[in-house]
Amino acid sequence: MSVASFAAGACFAASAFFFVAGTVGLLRFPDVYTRLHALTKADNLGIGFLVLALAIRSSDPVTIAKLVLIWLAVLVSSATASNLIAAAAYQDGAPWWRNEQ
Amino acid sequence: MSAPLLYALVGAGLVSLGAWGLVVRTHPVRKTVAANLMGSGAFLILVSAARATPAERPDPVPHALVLTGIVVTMATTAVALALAKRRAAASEGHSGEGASDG
Amino acid sequence: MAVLALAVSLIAPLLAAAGSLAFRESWRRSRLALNAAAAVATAAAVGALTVRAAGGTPAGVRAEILPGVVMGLRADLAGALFATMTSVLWVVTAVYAHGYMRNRQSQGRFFGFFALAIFSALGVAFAADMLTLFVFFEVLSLATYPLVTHDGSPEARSAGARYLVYALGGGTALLLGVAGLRAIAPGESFVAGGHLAAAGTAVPALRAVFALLVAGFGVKAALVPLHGWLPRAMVAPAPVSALLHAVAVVKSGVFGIVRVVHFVYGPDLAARIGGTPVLAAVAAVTVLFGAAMAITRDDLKARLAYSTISQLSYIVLGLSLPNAVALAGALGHIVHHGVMKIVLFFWAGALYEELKVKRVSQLDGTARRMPLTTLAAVSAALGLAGIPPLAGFVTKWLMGKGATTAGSAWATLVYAGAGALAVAYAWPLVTRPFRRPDAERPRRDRFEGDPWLVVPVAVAAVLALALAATAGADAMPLDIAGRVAFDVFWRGR
Amino acid sequence: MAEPGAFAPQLLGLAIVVPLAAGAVSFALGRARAMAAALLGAAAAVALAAAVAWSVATGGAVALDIGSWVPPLGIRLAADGLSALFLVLAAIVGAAVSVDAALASRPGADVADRWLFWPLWLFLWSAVNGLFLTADVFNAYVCLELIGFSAVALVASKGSKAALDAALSYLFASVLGAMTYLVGVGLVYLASGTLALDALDSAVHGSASARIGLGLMLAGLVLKTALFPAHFWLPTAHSSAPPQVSAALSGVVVKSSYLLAVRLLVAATGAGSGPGLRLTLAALGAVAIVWGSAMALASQRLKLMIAYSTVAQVGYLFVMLPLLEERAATVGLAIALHALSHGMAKAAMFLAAGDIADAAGTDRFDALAGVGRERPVAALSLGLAGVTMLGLPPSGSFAAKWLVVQSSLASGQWWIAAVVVGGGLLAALYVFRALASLLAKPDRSEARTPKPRTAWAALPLAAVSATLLLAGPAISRLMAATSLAGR
Amino acid sequence: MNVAVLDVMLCAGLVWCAVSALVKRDLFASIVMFISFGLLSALAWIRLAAPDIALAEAAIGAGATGALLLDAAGVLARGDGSAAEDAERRTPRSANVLGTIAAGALFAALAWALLSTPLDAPRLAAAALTGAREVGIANPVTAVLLDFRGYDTLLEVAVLLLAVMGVMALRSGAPVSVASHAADPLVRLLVGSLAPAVLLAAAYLVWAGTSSPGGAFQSGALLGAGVIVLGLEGMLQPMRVHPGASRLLLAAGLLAFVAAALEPVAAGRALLQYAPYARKGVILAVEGILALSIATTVAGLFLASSVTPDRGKAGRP
Repeated sequence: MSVASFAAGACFAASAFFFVAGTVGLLRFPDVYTRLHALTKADNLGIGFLVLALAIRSSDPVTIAKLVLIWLAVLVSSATASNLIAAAAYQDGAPWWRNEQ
Repeated sequence: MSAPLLYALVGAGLVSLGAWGLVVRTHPVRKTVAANLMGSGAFLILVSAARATPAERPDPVPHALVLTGIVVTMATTAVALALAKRRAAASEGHSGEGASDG
Repeated sequence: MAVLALAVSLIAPLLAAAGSLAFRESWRRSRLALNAAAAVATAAAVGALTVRAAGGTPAGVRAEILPGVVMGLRADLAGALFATMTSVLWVVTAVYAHGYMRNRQSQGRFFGFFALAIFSALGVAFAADMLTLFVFFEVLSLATYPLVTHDGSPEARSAGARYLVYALGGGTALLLGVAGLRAIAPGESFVAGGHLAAAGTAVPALRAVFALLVAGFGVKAALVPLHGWLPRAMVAPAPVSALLHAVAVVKSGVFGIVRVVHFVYGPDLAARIGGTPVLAAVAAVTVLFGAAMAITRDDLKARLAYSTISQLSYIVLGLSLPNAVALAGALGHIVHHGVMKIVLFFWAGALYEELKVKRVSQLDGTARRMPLTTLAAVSAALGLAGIPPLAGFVTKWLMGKGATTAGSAWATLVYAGAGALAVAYAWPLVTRPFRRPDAERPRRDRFEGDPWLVVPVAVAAVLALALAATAGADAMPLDIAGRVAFDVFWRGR
Repeated sequence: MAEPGAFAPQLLGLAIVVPLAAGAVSFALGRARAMAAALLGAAAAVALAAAVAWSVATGGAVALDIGSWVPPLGIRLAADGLSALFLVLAAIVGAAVSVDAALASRPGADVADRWLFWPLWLFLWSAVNGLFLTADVFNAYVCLELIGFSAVALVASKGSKAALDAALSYLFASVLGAMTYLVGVGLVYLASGTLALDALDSAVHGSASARIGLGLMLAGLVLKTALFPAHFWLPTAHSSAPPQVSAALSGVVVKSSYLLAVRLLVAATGAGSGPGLRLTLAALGAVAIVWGSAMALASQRLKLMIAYSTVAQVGYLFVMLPLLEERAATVGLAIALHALSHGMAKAAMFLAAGDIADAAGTDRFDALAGVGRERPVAALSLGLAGVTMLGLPPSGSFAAKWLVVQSSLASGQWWIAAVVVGGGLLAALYVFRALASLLAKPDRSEARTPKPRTAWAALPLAAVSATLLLAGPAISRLMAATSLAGR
Repeated sequence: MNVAVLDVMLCAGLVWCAVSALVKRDLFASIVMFISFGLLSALAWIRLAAPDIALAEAAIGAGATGALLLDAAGVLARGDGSAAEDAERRTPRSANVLGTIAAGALFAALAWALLSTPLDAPRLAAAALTGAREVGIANPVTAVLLDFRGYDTLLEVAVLLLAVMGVMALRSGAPVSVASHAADPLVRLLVGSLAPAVLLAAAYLVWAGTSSPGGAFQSGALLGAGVIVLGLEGMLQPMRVHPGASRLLLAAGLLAFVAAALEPVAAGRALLQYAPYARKGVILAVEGILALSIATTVAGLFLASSVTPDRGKAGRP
């Protein structure tokens, strides 16, 4: 088990973990905004680790460049998308959670 | 039970689902969704047949057919939805034009 | 040359029809000119064809319309006889119709369909095989429907509907009959004495086809169960009742039966399968029924209609007797009755136009007002009743003699009885006009009717008298009828 | 050109591409000059159809491998006698519809501002030509969709609520039909490895998926041709569309999917499942005749009656199919004659009905008394077309009825003759009811202001269809080049 | 049983999305499920080694169709909400049951057909592949699409133009006009920066089409999607599209293809039989114009038919 494949395995595990976290957040959180929060944060990290793992495994610099490009594109579009959804939800008056102990 | 056969069976399922939706559902948007599903099912059958050919690359003919099919299905959707919207507008009467002379 | 005459005789009425429909409603004169010219041209062409047919080499043309489906025209003697009557009487009726329709609307449509009806009647005459005859027969039904419903009144529409039901029903029976005939004897054209090969075909099939064909033609020939439409169709304008419902349409039905019995089956085969005896019985019933009903009818045109039903069955009875003289008499009667009956319908039309007289009971004193028309009508009525030496008597006598020589005494009895009934229904027509009118008729200063109506009546009456006078001479209808009968009965041996 | 025959195959391609190009140009030119370009395209389409028919009549069946790629890889266009005749039908009805639309769109008429009618109409015409000529099953699918969209858009272009409803149900029925057909094509390709129509029957022997595939394709086409159980969309669509559109739909479009179904049936005989399939279709046809005629009689509107009569007349085309087995030539001729004369007569009836509806303001029967006098040309066209509906001589449908009765008597299938003859009588009921109401004397004689338009295009159509028997020799010569004989 | 787990998961996902797209009560939810179905099916095409189709499915199937559905749902749900609901209830029980039985029978027939015939029967693969090599187009799908079955594609372009004409006819002839309204600054930034990338990608797809997955439809759809986003955000305001020009652009694809098809006929060859030396050039040119035309069509279909009440009807230019 060379060092590279060990590192790739670790990154895969991390990305899987963040994806699962994001999904749990999606299911558990009470209102739209927090769910959006969970999704964008966790999934972005998940994609990051995934790209890292794939970059480690592949040696060809062109594919690495393509992977990074994909990562950037995902980052930008998910950020804008979540902003738009949040704005639309706020406009439609979706309720947000308050801590009423 | 090779992978293409699985996809083909799913395609068959989608075709039946789509046909059911087209026949039973009445709302135009749902019917359009059903039409698209039926189309995807048919394309799945075609492409899984292509994938199953022993040649080193899949049979390109079904691919071309499916490409044409996808474009035609999109055209169907566009016309169906435009028609549904126009009918909704006409039934409200605000932009219905043309004498309704039978 | 002969085929040219055949073409002219059919194309002229078509042109007249197209022209009349195309002309503007107000062009009455040019429409009359067109129709009259077409009528004369047709009469001339038919004359030439008759001479050629008499010479033994009838003009004909055949074409394979569809693979295995051959249609053709042939102006043989029998066809020429029917065509001569139709075309000659068309000339007279064209003039009469011009006068009669003066103040009615959509005359273009009337003359158009009238010419189309003549075209199809000539087609029936010149058809060379049963399929062509069927095609022209159906076109005849279609062409006469608009004429029956011409003035669009509710009675006209219901009469038209009834006419259609009978015509289409008959047409269906005919279609099946002709299809059956084609299955038995594919592609044969008419031959005097019958072309059906007796051997090899099951008698039930022969009977079925015979029954279908005779029923199909019987609708137009107004045989008893199928006669319902004729009295109701009298609601049509007078020229239509005159030429079509006394001459062209009903005679095409009878002519069809002549073709079936004598040019497809042949007299002995038709007798052997029991066709002609049944036909004779039905005809006999119709003769007596028609005459009896005619006596009871007070409406003048209804009486004439029932008289036509009766006289038509004279012909059907005559042709179903296995005897040449009876057949000759029957064929002759086609022409003789046609000419006489047209005079009476013209007379009825003139009476209505001039004096608004529709009923027999109102006839008193019309002679003084319209002496010439009444005189012509009386001569025709007497002929109709079979008073010698007029045209009606000649042919009825031949049919009676034929019946006795054929050994069916009952047929002679029927003719005698019918003669008596005919005298009964014709007598009031002859005598009442000369009675003194009880109520003072509204004085119309005019002496006679509209000349456009009087002249045709007179001409037709003279024609009837001429027929009677020259019965024996050759080239006259009776002589042609005799030759046809000879061909049918003896050429075949 | 080496010899005239060499250019004949190209005519097939041109007969489809030229109207398509004309439609595109007419669309690009926009409102002002759309009609002019479209009429030019229509004239070209008629000329090309005549040229194709002439070359088939003189030189027998013509075929063109597009891009000179031989099937099954490439697509082949083939014109045998039957497709050439249907092409001529499309040309004749197309010319009449174009003339009538041009007359109707004089300034002031309501259709003037719907200039999109012209490009849509040319696309429909080119798609119908495409479907008649194609010998490739997938290409037929694309043509079916092309026909479906243009027809739906044309039906909806009237804008009334009824037209939009009808267009929507027509669209979904057409989509369901086309998709079912596509699935069938998929299965057949899966089993036979070929998309070429004439190579289909030999390649399809015995394999289950091919048989099911063919069945699905036929089911799709039955839905597109509105055979009885699947006819629900046709009456509303054809009766609420503008008159020119319903004339084209009832006259030609319905027959395009029928011709493809016949070709598939001939291929199905190869697969041994022919007779059972034909009998069911014929039974459906018989029910269609009775049902269509009954509904036509019951309908209170003229256009609805004519639309239901289309449902009935489509039944005729299917009733003849069982006879295709041993008497292919005669029945092929009967199909051609009936389709031709019904197509023209039905188009004439709709054009005349459009004119009558203009004159009377509505096409309800009880308001039509006396309109016959105001519009003699329309009334005469309706009458002449009625002759064809009834199958009376000398119309083409009489010739078809005659051939069918002959072959059904010869082959012992009596019921077909009975259905065909009975159908004619049923048709008499509704045709003469319409004519009687037109010819009736108007009870109130206030003068209606007759609108200038008159159905000049309808009269020749009806006249030709009512006397098509005379064209028998020409049609049978063309049909000699047909390969309908079941192998 | 050499079916990968991924395939099984994918198939399960596909079926689940399809069923819920049809059965979900709320219209919006069913459309979201349909869009996810579209994305999953794009993955399925990848698994079936059909990259061209995956591209087209993602761009057209999920993208454009999804956008159209959402727009329509927006109008229809708001417009005649009641009509939509009671239309829903109107299907009688019997039709439901009958429909289900029929669909079940259809599925059984299809499944039996698929199971009973060998999937890998020899088909046109070999002929198409050798043909493509002989013609010199590396990507066999493009070879089939534009050369062997070029006629299909010609008619298909006609279908697209027909769809636009149909939509325009339904809006009583109003030509394609670009709506304009104030947009969210963040999105304008993203779209502004992405636009050149989209244009570049579309051009690349056209060029790459002859050798690797890509081609006119995919690039056209991508470009169309880009134009739609720009249109939605009102970034196209400065370019008031002249109706004549928009119509010409729409028809350009079909006219170019027809010209390419008819030229050989004039030169004595068969329809659509490109001259050997010019084959690659002609195909590339046709693909280019086709991509532009399809982009306009996709955008036109969306913008022409999207009548959002607050924006009022797109004014007649």
